[in-house]
Amino acid sequence: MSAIETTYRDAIRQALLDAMEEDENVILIGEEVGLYGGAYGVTKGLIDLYSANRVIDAPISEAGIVGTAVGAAMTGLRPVAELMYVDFIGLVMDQLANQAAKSRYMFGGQIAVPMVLRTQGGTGRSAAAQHSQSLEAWMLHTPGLRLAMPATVNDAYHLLRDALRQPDPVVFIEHKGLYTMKGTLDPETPDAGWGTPVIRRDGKDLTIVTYSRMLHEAMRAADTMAEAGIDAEVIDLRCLNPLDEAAIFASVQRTGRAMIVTEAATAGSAASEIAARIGESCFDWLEEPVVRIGGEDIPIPVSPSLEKGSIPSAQLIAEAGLWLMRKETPAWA
Amino acid sequence: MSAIETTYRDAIRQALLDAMEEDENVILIGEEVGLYGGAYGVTKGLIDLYSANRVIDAPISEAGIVGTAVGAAMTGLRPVAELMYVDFIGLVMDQLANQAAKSRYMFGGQIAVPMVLRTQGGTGRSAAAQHSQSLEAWMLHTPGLRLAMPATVNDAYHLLRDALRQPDPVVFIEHKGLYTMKGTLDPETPDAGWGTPVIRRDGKDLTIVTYSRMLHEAMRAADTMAEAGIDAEVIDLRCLNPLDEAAIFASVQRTGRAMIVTEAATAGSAASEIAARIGESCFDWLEEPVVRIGGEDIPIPVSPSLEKGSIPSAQLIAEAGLWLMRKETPAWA
Amino acid sequence: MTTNTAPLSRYRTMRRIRSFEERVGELFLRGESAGSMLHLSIGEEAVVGVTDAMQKGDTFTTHHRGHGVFLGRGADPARMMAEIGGKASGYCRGKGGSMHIASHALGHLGANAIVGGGIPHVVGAGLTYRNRGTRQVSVAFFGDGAMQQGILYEAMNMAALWKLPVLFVCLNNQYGMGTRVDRSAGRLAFGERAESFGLAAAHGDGTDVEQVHDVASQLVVGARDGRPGFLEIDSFRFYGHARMDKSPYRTPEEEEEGRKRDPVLKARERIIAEGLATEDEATEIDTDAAEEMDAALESAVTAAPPALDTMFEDVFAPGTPAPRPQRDRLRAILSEDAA
Amino acid sequence: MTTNTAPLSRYRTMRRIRSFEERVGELFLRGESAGSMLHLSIGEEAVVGVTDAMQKGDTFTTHHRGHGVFLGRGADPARMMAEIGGKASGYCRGKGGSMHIASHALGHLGANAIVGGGIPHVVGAGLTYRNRGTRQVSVAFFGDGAMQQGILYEAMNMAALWKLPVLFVCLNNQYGMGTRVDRSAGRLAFGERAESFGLAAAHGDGTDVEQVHDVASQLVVGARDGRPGFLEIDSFRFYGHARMDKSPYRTPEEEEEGRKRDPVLKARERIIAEGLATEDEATEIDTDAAEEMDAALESAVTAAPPALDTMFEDVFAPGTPAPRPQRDRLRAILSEDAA
Ligand SMILES: Cc1ncc(C[n+]2csc(CCOP(=O)(O)OP(=O)(O)O)c2C)c(N)n1
Ligand SMILES: Cc1ncc(C[n+]2csc(CCOP(=O)(O)OP(=O)(O)O)c2C)c(N)n1
Ligand SMILES: [Mg+2]
Ligand SMILES: [Mg+2]
Repeated sequence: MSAIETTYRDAIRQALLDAMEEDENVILIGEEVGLYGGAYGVTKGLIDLYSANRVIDAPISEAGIVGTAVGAAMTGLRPVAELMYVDFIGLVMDQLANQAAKSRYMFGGQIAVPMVLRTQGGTGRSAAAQHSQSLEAWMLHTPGLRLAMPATVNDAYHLLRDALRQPDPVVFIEHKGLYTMKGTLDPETPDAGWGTPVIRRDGKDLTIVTYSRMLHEAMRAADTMAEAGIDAEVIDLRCLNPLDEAAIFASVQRTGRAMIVTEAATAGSAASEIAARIGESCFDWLEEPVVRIGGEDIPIPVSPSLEKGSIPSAQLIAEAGLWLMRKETPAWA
Repeated sequence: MSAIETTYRDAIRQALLDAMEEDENVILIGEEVGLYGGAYGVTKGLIDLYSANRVIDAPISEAGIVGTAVGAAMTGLRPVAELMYVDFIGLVMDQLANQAAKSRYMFGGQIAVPMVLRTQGGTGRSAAAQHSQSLEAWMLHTPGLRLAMPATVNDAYHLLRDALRQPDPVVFIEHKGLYTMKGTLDPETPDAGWGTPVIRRDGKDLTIVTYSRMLHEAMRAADTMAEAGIDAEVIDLRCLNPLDEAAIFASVQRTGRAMIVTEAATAGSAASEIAARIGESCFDWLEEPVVRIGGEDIPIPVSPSLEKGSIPSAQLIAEAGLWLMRKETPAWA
Repeated sequence: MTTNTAPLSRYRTMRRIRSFEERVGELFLRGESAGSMLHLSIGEEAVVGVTDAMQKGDTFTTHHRGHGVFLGRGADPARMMAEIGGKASGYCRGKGGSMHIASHALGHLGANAIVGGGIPHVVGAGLTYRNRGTRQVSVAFFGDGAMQQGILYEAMNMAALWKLPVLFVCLNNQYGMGTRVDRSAGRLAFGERAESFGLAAAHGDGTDVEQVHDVASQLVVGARDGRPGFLEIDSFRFYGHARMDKSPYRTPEEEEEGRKRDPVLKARERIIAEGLATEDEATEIDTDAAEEMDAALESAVTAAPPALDTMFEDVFAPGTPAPRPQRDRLRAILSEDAA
Repeated sequence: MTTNTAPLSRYRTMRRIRSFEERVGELFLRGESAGSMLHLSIGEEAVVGVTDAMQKGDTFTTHHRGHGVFLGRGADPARMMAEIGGKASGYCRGKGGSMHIASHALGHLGANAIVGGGIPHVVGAGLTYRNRGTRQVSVAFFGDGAMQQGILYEAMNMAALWKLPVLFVCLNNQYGMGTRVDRSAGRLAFGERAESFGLAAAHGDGTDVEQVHDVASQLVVGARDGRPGFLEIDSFRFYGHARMDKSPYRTPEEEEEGRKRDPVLKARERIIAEGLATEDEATEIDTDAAEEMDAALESAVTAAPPALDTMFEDVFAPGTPAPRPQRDRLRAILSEDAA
C-alpha cells in the first residue's frame, strides 16, 4: 500500500480499521462511537463494517466504560475505549491510574491490561474550561501507563497502530484542532519507532522540544526565527512514555539551548518534566536556561480571543527564541 | 494560649476544632469522620462536640462527597471534605478539577468555592499500590486549586487554619507516616505565612527543597552530609500553591546547587516542576545540575522491604549530595 | 373570584424561551457565538412548570442545555446572549459561555458541561439549607444521558439518607447526542431507580406545562419538608444535539412526529381555550418575546469582547496571589537585565 | 440412588476459609504480615454457595475482603498466605498483598482496594465472553459499602443493556468500616435498585450456604444465558474492619448476637443432621483444615521476601522499556565521568 494524502482524522480511522481487520479482538467502546460515528467523526462507518458487538455505543458512564475496557483487556480483547474529551478524565482516573495502570504490577505480572484509551484535547473551538484542556501530565505521572500524542498525519496512523500492539495500557491523545489537517500517510513507513522522538527541523542554535498541535506553532516559530538569523531545531516527542531521551539530549548538547513548548497549563506540565530532565542531563552543555513555554495557569476561557491568548502562539515562541539568543526584542513582539 | 507538645494528628484535630468553634459554617464531611473518628483518628470526638449535622459521616461515595462539599461551599458553608486516602482522588478529580477549581473562573467571579479537601498520602504502612501514593502533582497542575502539605506539627495546625481562611478550594495533604510524630504547636505563632517556604536548616553548600514527610529524611541526610563536611540548606515548601519562589531562588543563588526531594513517583512530579523553575530562574548561579530525588516510577509494592526501597531515604539523599559536591562515594553508600 | 393567571405567565415564559433559543441559533449562524457548543432547549419549554414551582431563594444547577431553565428563573436574556457570544457584559464576563452560565444573584449555581457534574452541588446546597433552617430548596436539572452517570446515584442516596431539601429533575428528551435513551439505559422506568434510593418520584408530561407544574409543586413542597424527590419530564429534542449536528441518526418521520409534541403550542392553545387570552393577545405575547430577543441578540453582537488580561482574573479571589502570565515569566528569565 | 455430597464439600471449604482467616490474624499478631490492612471474611463463609455455583472458566473480581471467595474458587492457601506476608512466593510475587491478590489461572481477575474498583471489570469480561460465545460468566463480589459507589450503577446498567453474562454479588455484612448500612443507604432494599437497572435480583441468607447456593445457581444460569443478575447475601462481620479495628462503634451485645449467625456452624450441624457426616467425620474435616492452614502459615513465615530489584519488574511487560531506578539516574547525572 502506497502513501496517500489524507487527514489526521482519517489516518486515525484507518489505523482503527486496519487493526480491526487484522485482529478480531480489537473492539471500540465509547460514547457515540457507533451510529454517530464519533463526536469528531473519527469512527464514522465502522459500526457498519464491524457490527455493534465490536463498535459499542456506550451510555454516558465514563468510569464504567474504562472499567469495562480494563476487564475486556484482562480477558483477551484489545479494547479501544474512547473518552470523548480528555477533560472527562477526572471521571476515570481511578479506573485508569489505579486499575489499568497498576494491575500488571499489583498482580505480580499475571494480568495484563492491553488497552488503548483514545481521547482528544486542546483548545481552538471555544469549548471552554471543561472541553479544552491538555491533561497529559496526569498520565505522565502514572507509572504503568504509556502515553502517545501524535502531531502529524503519519504519526496519527502509526502511533495508534503501535499503541494497539503494546502489551500495556496506552493513553492516546489526539488534538481537536488537528482533525482536519492534511498530510501524507505512508502505511508502510512510520516516521520513527514507538517511543522515539523525531527531529522535525534541523537547527544548530537552539532546540525546541514539543508535541501534539504545538509542533506546528513551533515550526512556524522556527521559520520566523530563521528570518532573524536563528536556526532552531524542532523535536517532536510523539510518545511521552516510553521516551527515548537520548535524541533530545543529543540535540540540546549540540545547540546548548532548549525551549519546551506545551499547550497545557505550565505548572506541573510535561514541559516541566522535560525541562527538569534536560537540566539534569545536559547541564554542562547549556548556554542558557531551559525555558518552558506553556499554557497560562488558568482555566480555558470561552471567549475566542481569550482562549487564543491563553496558549502559546508561534509569535510567543519566536519571541522567546530571540530572547534566548540574546537578540533584541523584535518589532513585531 | 501557649505552645504545647503534641502530635501532628492532634494538631490537625485542634485546627479543625478551633475553626469549628470560631465559625459555625465549618462542617466536616467524609467517610468515617464521625462515629469512627477518622480512619487515622484525626476527627475523634468531634461529632460529640458538634453533632452529626456538622460532622457528617458520608457513604462511600467519594465523588458525591466532594460534589456535596462544592455545593455547600457555593451556598455559604465552609466544608472540610475528607478523602480517606489521596489514592482515591481518581474518583473525585472531576469534581475537584472541573468543578471546585474552575467554578469561580467559569462563572466570571460570581461563585466562590471556599472548601478544603483534607486527605493523606504516602508510604510506610505496607498499604500497597492503591493506599500509598503521593499524587499532589495532579493538583499542582490544576489552575484554581491551592495545595498545602505540612511536614511539622506547627504547620499541621497553622496551614490548616490558613486553608480554612482561603476564599478558594484548598487541597490539604497530610502524611500517614507523620500522624504520631511529636512536636511543638504554638497556636499564636505560625512558622511563616501561607504560601511562604521555610528554611528548616541553614547551609551554604547546597539547597535541598522538599515538603511533607521527606523533610525529615532531608534533615537526616543533611546531618549525614555535615559529617562529610557538607553544609546543606533545607527548605520546606509547606504550600505548593501559592508558592513564593523567592526564598527558594535566593537559597539556590547562594549555594549554587539544588536537590529537590519528593516521595512521589519522579516523572511528572512536583519535584520536576520545582527543578524546572530553578533551572529557569537560577541558571547563572548554578554550579551543578538541579537534581530530583523522588520515588521510583513504579506502583508502590506491598512487601515492606520493597515499599521502603521505592522511595528516597536519607541515605540516598546524602549520597546524591556527596556526588553533587563531587566528593567520593562514601563507604556507606 | 380571581382567575388563575399563572398559566398565562408560564406561556409567556415558554414563548420567551423559544424565541431566545431561536436567536441563539441565529447568533451562531452569524458567526457571533463563542463556539458551536450551543444546545437548544426547544421542545423542552415545559420545564417552566418546575421553575415556576420554585420560590425566590431556591437555587439550582443545570446541564449544558439549560438556557430555558435559567430564563424560567428570571435571567436577563441580553446578559445571557452576551455570555453565549463570549462578551465582557455576559453573566460570566465572557469566560463561561453557553455551557457555564450562572448567576449567584438568581440562585443559578452553574450550568455544567460535564454530564452529571452539577448534580451533587444541589446536595451540598441542601446541606446548607438544612443546617441553617432556611427552608430553601435546591434543584438539579439534567438530561436522560445523566441517568447513566454514577454520581447521580451517589447524590440521590445522600439526599435521601440525609433528608435534604433537594429535587432532581431529569429532562428526558429521548436522546443523548445520537443515542436514543433505550440504547443507553438497561431499563427505562427511571422513577423506579429514584424510588429504590429512597426518593419520592413523579412523572411529568413535557407537552403539558400545567401538569408539570402540578407534580413539580408537590415535589418541591415535599423537598422543602425534607423529602427529596425526583421528577422525570418527557419531551423531544426538536433539533440536533448542538449547532453542528443535523441528527442523521433520526428519520425525518421521527423528527416530524416528535416536533408535534410542542409544549409551547399546546400552552398557547390552552390559554386561549381557557379564556386567559384571546388569539390577538397571545400573538402580542409572541411578538413581545420576539422583539425582546431580537434586542438581546443585537446587543450581544455589538457588545465588546473582554480585555485580554481579564483572563488572569477570577482564577483565584481578588487580593490573593494570581497566576503569573507566561510572557512576564519568560521576559524575567530571558531579559538581559535578569541575567 | 446417589447422595448429594456437595454440601459436605461446601462445608469443608467454609471451614478451610474460617481456618485460613484465623491464621491471617495470627500472621499479623506475629508481625509477619505485610501491613495491617487485613480484612477477614469470618462470618461471610456462605459465599461458598456462590463460588460453588460457578464453573471452571468463570472469572471474578473481589473487594478487599476476598480471601474466602478466592479459597472458594480453589486458591492455594500457602501461596495466598505468602502473598499476605509480602513474600516472593506469593500469588503476586509480594507486590499486591491481601488487598490485591489475584490468579489468572484460577480466573481471579483481582482483588481491589478501591471500594467498587473491580466491579466494572466483570462487565468487560462479560463482553469478551459474549463476543466469543464462550458461555463463561464473570462475577463481581463486593460489600454493602460499594452499594453507594456510583460505578456500581454504571456497571449494572451496562450489563443489563448489553445482556452480558455477569453477576453482581453484594456481601452485605451490615457494616462499612464503622458505619452500619442504614447510616449509609437512603433505602435498604438493594435488590430493588438492581431491578430498576434491569437486573434479575435475589436474596441470599448468609447463614445458609445451601440456600445461597440455590439462588446463586439460578442467577448464574440466567447470567450464562445473557440475563445478568444481582445477589445480596446478608451476614455479619464477626470482627473489626481490619486488623487494628476493635469495633468500638458496636456494642458487645450486637457483636454477640451477630456472631450467633454463624454460617460455618450451621453448615456443620446440617451435614451431621442430614447424615452426610458423623460428628467425628466433621471434626476430622475441621482438623484437616486447621493443619492445612497451620502449614500455610508456617510456610509463609519462612518464605523469602522478594529481591529488592524485582520492584522494577511488572510495571510494564517484559521486553518493553522499564522504569529507570533513581539511583542509576542520579549516578549517571552526577558521576564524574558523566560530567
Ligand atoms: C461527562 C461527559 N460525558 C460526555 C459528554 C459529551 N456530551 C455532551 S452532552 C451529551 C449528551 C447528553 O445527553 P442528555 O444528558 O440526555 O442531555 P441532552 O443533551 O439530551 O439535553 C454528551 C454525551 C459530556 N459533556 N460530559
Ligand atoms: C473508594 C474507597 N473508598 C474508601 C475506602 C476505605 N475503605 C476500605 S474498606 C471500607 C468499607 C467497605 O465496606 P464494605 O463495602 O461494606 O465492605 P466490608 O469491609 O464490609 O467487607 C472503606 C470505607 C476504600 N478502600 N476505597
Ligand atoms: Mg437527552
Ligand atoms: Mg460491609
